[in-house]
Amino acid sequence: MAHAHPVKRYSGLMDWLTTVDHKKIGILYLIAGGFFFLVGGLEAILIRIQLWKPLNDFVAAHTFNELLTMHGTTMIFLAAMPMIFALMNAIIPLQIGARDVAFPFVNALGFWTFFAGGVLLNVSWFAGGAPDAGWTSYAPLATTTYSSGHGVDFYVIGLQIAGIGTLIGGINFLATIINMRAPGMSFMRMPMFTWAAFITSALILFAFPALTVGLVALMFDRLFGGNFFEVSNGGNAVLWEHIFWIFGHPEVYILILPAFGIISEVISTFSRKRLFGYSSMVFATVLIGFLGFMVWAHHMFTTGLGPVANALFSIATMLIAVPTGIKIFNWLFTMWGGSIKFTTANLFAVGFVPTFVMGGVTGVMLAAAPADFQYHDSYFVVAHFHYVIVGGLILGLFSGLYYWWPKMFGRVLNETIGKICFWTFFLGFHLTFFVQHFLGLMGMPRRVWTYLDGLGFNNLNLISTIGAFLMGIGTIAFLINVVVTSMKPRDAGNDPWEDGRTLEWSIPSPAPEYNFAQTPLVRGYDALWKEKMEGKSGMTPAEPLGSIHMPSPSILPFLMSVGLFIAGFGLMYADGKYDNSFVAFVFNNHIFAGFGLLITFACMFLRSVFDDHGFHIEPDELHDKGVKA
Amino acid sequence: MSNEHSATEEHAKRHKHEGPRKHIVAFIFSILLTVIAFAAVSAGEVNQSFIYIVLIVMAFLQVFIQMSFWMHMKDRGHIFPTVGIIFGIVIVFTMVIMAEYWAWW
Amino acid sequence: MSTHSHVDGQLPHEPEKATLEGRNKVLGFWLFLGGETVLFGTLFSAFLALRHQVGDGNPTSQELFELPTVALATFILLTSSLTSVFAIQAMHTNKVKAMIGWLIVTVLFGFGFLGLEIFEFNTYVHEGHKFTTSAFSTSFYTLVGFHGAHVLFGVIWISMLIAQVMKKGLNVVTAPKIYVAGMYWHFIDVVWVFIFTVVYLMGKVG
Amino acid sequence: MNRWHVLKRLMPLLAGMVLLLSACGRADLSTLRPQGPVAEEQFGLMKLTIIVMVLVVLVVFAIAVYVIIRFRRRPGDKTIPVQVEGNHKLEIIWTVIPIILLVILGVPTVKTVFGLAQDYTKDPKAIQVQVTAHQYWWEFNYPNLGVKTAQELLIPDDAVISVEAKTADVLHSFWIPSLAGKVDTNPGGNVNIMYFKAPKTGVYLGKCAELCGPSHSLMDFKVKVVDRKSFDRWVAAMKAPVALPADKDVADVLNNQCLSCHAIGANGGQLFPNLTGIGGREAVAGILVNTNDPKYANEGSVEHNLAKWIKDPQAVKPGTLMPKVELTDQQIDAIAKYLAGLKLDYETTK
Ligand code: HEA
Ligand code: HEA
Ligand code: HEC
Ligand code: CUA
Ligand SMILES: [Cu+2]
Repeated sequence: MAHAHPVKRYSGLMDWLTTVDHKKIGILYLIAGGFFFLVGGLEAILIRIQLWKPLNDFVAAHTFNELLTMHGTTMIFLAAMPMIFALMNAIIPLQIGARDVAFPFVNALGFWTFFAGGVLLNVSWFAGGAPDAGWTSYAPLATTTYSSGHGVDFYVIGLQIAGIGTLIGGINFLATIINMRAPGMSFMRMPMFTWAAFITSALILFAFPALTVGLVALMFDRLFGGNFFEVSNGGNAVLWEHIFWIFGHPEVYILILPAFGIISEVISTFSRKRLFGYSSMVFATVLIGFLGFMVWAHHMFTTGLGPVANALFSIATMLIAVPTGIKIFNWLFTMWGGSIKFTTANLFAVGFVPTFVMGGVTGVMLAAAPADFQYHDSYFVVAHFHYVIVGGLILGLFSGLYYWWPKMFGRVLNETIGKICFWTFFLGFHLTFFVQHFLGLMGMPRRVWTYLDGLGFNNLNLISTIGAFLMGIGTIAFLINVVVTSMKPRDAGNDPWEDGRTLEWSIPSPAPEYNFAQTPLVRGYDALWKEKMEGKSGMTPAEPLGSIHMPSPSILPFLMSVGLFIAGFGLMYADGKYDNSFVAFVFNNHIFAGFGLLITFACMFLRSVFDDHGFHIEPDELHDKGVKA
Repeated sequence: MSNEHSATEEHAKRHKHEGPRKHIVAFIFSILLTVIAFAAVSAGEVNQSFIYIVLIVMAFLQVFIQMSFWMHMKDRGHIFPTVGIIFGIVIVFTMVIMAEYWAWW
Repeated sequence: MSTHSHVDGQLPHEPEKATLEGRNKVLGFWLFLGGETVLFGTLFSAFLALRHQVGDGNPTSQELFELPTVALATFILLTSSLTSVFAIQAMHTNKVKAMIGWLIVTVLFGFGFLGLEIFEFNTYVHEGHKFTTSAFSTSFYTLVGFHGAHVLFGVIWISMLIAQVMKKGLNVVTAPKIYVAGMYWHFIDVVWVFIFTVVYLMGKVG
Repeated sequence: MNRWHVLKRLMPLLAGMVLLLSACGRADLSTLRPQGPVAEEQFGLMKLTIIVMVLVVLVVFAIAVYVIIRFRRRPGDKTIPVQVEGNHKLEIIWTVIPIILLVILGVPTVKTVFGLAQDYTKDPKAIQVQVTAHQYWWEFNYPNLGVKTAQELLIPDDAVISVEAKTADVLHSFWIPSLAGKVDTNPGGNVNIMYFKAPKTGVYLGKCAELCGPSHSLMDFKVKVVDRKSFDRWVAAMKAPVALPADKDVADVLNNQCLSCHAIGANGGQLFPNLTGIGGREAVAGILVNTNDPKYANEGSVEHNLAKWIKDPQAVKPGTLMPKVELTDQQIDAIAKYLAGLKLDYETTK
């Protein structure tokens, strides 16, 4: 029955542009996300240089606002989320014993739309000014009346496009985890990272549409004279705050849950011990995801919602400490009685636990509304969220990267450089952000371009800046490590850490194109560990060796996102004044924008009309590695 | 993959129900609910909040009918769609309450 | 699980769920609709928050809305939902011709609805209820317009599927697409139920 | 077990830490050194939360350190630890204890939320102030007293100050860290209320705490607390007529170029900062601190600061709406001198 269709297979650049292989898409996400992390980090360094002494004028005031807006936006949407997607793409199908994700084509599309949006957002630097209204873009500051350049347009349209990519990525993972699990892989046998990815994807699915609407509304106001936030015509500025935070709070759990997942895997592996309290971990994850939607107004305590709302949201927010605490103690007790090996991956994971707790407890402090009247929009909040994001998510990501690097690239990262990387980043991090708590309490507002002398802020800001440089060195150490490692031979075995517990360690590193030559039969939680303990060297296959169906590569996802990029650009410049009458004609009549959309829709049409039959890999083509008769 | 087995098993059961009659009945119901809603408004001079309640109830009944009969949500094997939609509705509900009570004060 | 095993004649009872690809598509589309629920929910909340912000001298919802037009549009859309069910039923019994017929009827109803909506918007604009008039008008056109755009996308999509089925026949590749389009159509209908309730009827009441 | 004993011994440590905290920052700016009952109440809640949080962090740290040291893998160790699935008793403990801690936090939180939401806007004994935020200056209107001023909020030390805050343009946030937490200023008819008391006379620093444009960081204001008698005298002085410069040329320039926007006494417009008594204020434009003993770049004598400001407002506050008016240096000096002389004599203690 399997008649192999002739399929064009590309190599080189074309391979990367057309790939629908989740492992390659994972690497693409990693490269793009990593690049944007450096950009966002550079912006952070510039922010810190500006703030290292009082009354500094290293950058101009409006440039500072652009920097801080782009730093926040880039880090959250273009660095953190893609790097999460990188690990999810690279690992989730392997962990559930699947050959592929549910929608390989859509997966590629998700990556390319995110990338198009990210590039569009950063083009703003060269097109007359970046967005400058903060990553929250509160109206009316973000409306044309007060931000007349194109900066915020780039924010609105760039995020819209990137958001589409994220949303379809989330749907893809939900469908993958629900439908593609190997035989025997029941929900309560799924590894914690898969669970975290599952809940994260659900949060994406329900949170991002709210952002979509918010951005559409702001776009309509800015480009088409709408009145959503135009107070003089009956609009409501607070409405934006609500919409943004209905998205925004779940977003922060979208960021942290995958890190929780990573930490669970790493700590359990390197303690050689089963994850303590697995079912309560699952329960806690679900609960955090659910509660995450009910607390958004804690960002708006000072907006004037009134005491009833403030009290309700205070209590609801505090409740999240309970499931999070369950997770913290479960990690500690996973280590308890274990045999802990301090690889770099585990250093990051162990460093994560107390650091995240410090960020989490300041979150609970912020949740007390009357006290938040003091903390809000001060550096205390900056300290809080960098503790949970950098001290939580970024440490988690580093941990995950060191842990899964061999699975992604076939090489184990250098441990010595890894340890230098950890200690500089970790110490730099605490140096940067610990003191910011006190700056905030001492009365320093956030988002300030500069501060006056003699207010007692000088020393702490200087310390903070030094810490930021240390973090920069740590990051550079990681880059060096990547380069150094890539010059070594590809020699990682199936299970380079030797204590691997989950399915991804049962297959070669890097995983072959088809992941599993034979779908494994899962017989319990920690599937591979269970087999190992029973003296087996690998998984029992659930099916005979047969030909493997693969999706064909396609350039359409790339072209579709190019189309969106063009459309976004055209839309933004549709009301411009142009010297050249042809350019004016093309832009002002939405022809340019229409052209972009046309590309996108044409690609959709092609995709729908021409069925993708894919191709087959026959048993004799499989590498002999890891195949059992 | 994992639910291939159960999916085939379900076939026979589900097919028995599928006749146009059920759908026409559902259709008549939804038309009826719509007519009630429009009539409630056209009647005028009735208590405003009462009408609101009638309208909302009609709308939800209608959605229930359509989702369960026409989108097969009541059928087995629809756990995730059901959970998904219900969670979406819960979120929407909190948002709508927000819009009505807290956006203006 | 090859996509070709069932082509030609012996289509399974529920061809949309015969392959893993098909099941993925249906599930993925359900999830997408979950997201759409939040999308429309947010639009509804924005509309609810702004609906009384009419501004001085601009037409209010009571003055503007013509219930007979809305009732007609509602009737059209509800009926089209029924015809789309018939199409899916025809698909399940492998009556391709009937399926195509019902789909065409559905599309025609869709166009009818769109025509009414365009007519309606046009009237409003002439009564001074433009997109830029007030917060009420902006949120009204955005909400109802988003729904209209969904209908428009739906009719184009279903038309394309009709063409595909005519050319390729009904098989395990095309069946999930039809099924999913049917779900989409019902969803649009459900959203409309809330639009006529919340926007038009509640707007008429005040 | 002597667990509670340990806790008891920790208590002085915690108390000491709180003490240390309260030595942090300037008394007129730090939230850690509250100078009025509202900030004190908030600080009380902050102290409670900080103590609970430090406890939580210490417990986690202690377990973490113990585990890391005790259970590290010795080289060559090949043993497989017992694969524990979980422990219901433990799991219940670390669910229940946090809940208890949250109740301890939640109750005072809710109480304070409602306590601080009291409405004094109808209270005849309170001083009513309408605060309007502008890019990048603060307008203070006393509707019951018929006085309007800018940048420096003058209040008596014996009354509740009832604030109604709104904005004329973008969002800002009204914050006097050492007296009271902040409240956002919303546009349109959306007015926020708050209240505070300042029992100690003196000057406190206020800040804008919501990103509002390039000069958000420079949108400072002062709160000056005086005794009741001084306050009454100030109100009277604000209403007294003010003479324009004797030099006709200077008066003309001022009238034509400045008073189109500003008010001095009964002269000029009211849309922009009221300059009545500007020479006696603590600072010019909120950030150029007036002092005869300048230490920092933003300090100088009143006259110097005024001249600096008028000469090039954009250089002081990027994006400010006050234009650079074309004036000769002499004119600037003359105007600065005149403005510097606009002092209200109201303080009884001085
Ligand atoms: C990864 C991101 C992330 C995470 C995980 C969190 C987690 C939490 N956050 Fe944070 N937060 C942000 C990112 C994040 N936050 C960002 C980016 C902002 C600022 C946005 C902006 O304005 O730009 C913000 C702002 C923010 C505010 C608004 C502040 C303000 O602007 O005034 C509040 C207020 O309630 C808050 C609270 C919380 C709480 C209660 C948690 C909880 O989930 C924390 C729970 C964890 C613990 C509590 C620790 C472990 C628990 C135990 C050891 C058990 C025992 C503990 C107790 C009993 C206390 N956060
Ligand atoms: C994922 C999210 C994320 C991450 C990872 C970071 C990482 C960092 N952030 Fe970020 N930050 C935010 C999200 C994040 N931030 C958000 C949302 C805001 C709010 C924005 C707003 O108010 O709108 C914010 C605001 C913010 C502020 C407050 C600005 C203000 O209010 O005025 C500051 C100030 O110190 C800061 C600093 C840093 C630093 C030093 C890092 C470091 O961890 C960065 C480390 C990385 C590097 C240092 C780069 C690596 C190296 C190179 C590029 C090579 C060159 C470097 C050298 C030679 C040193 N951030
Ligand atoms: C277009 C209106 C406009 C004109 C004309 C104008 N100003 Fe201003 N002025 C402002 C605004 C707005 C501010 C507040 C600036 C800020 O703090 O951001 C201000 C602030 C000031 C301040 C500081 C006020 C305070 O309370 O600290 C002084 C002093 C001042 N102006 C003097 C002058 C003088 C002198 C002239 C004429 C030579 C003048 N202004 C002309 C708009 C104007
Ligand atoms: Cu005003 Cu910041
Ligand atoms: Cu939050």
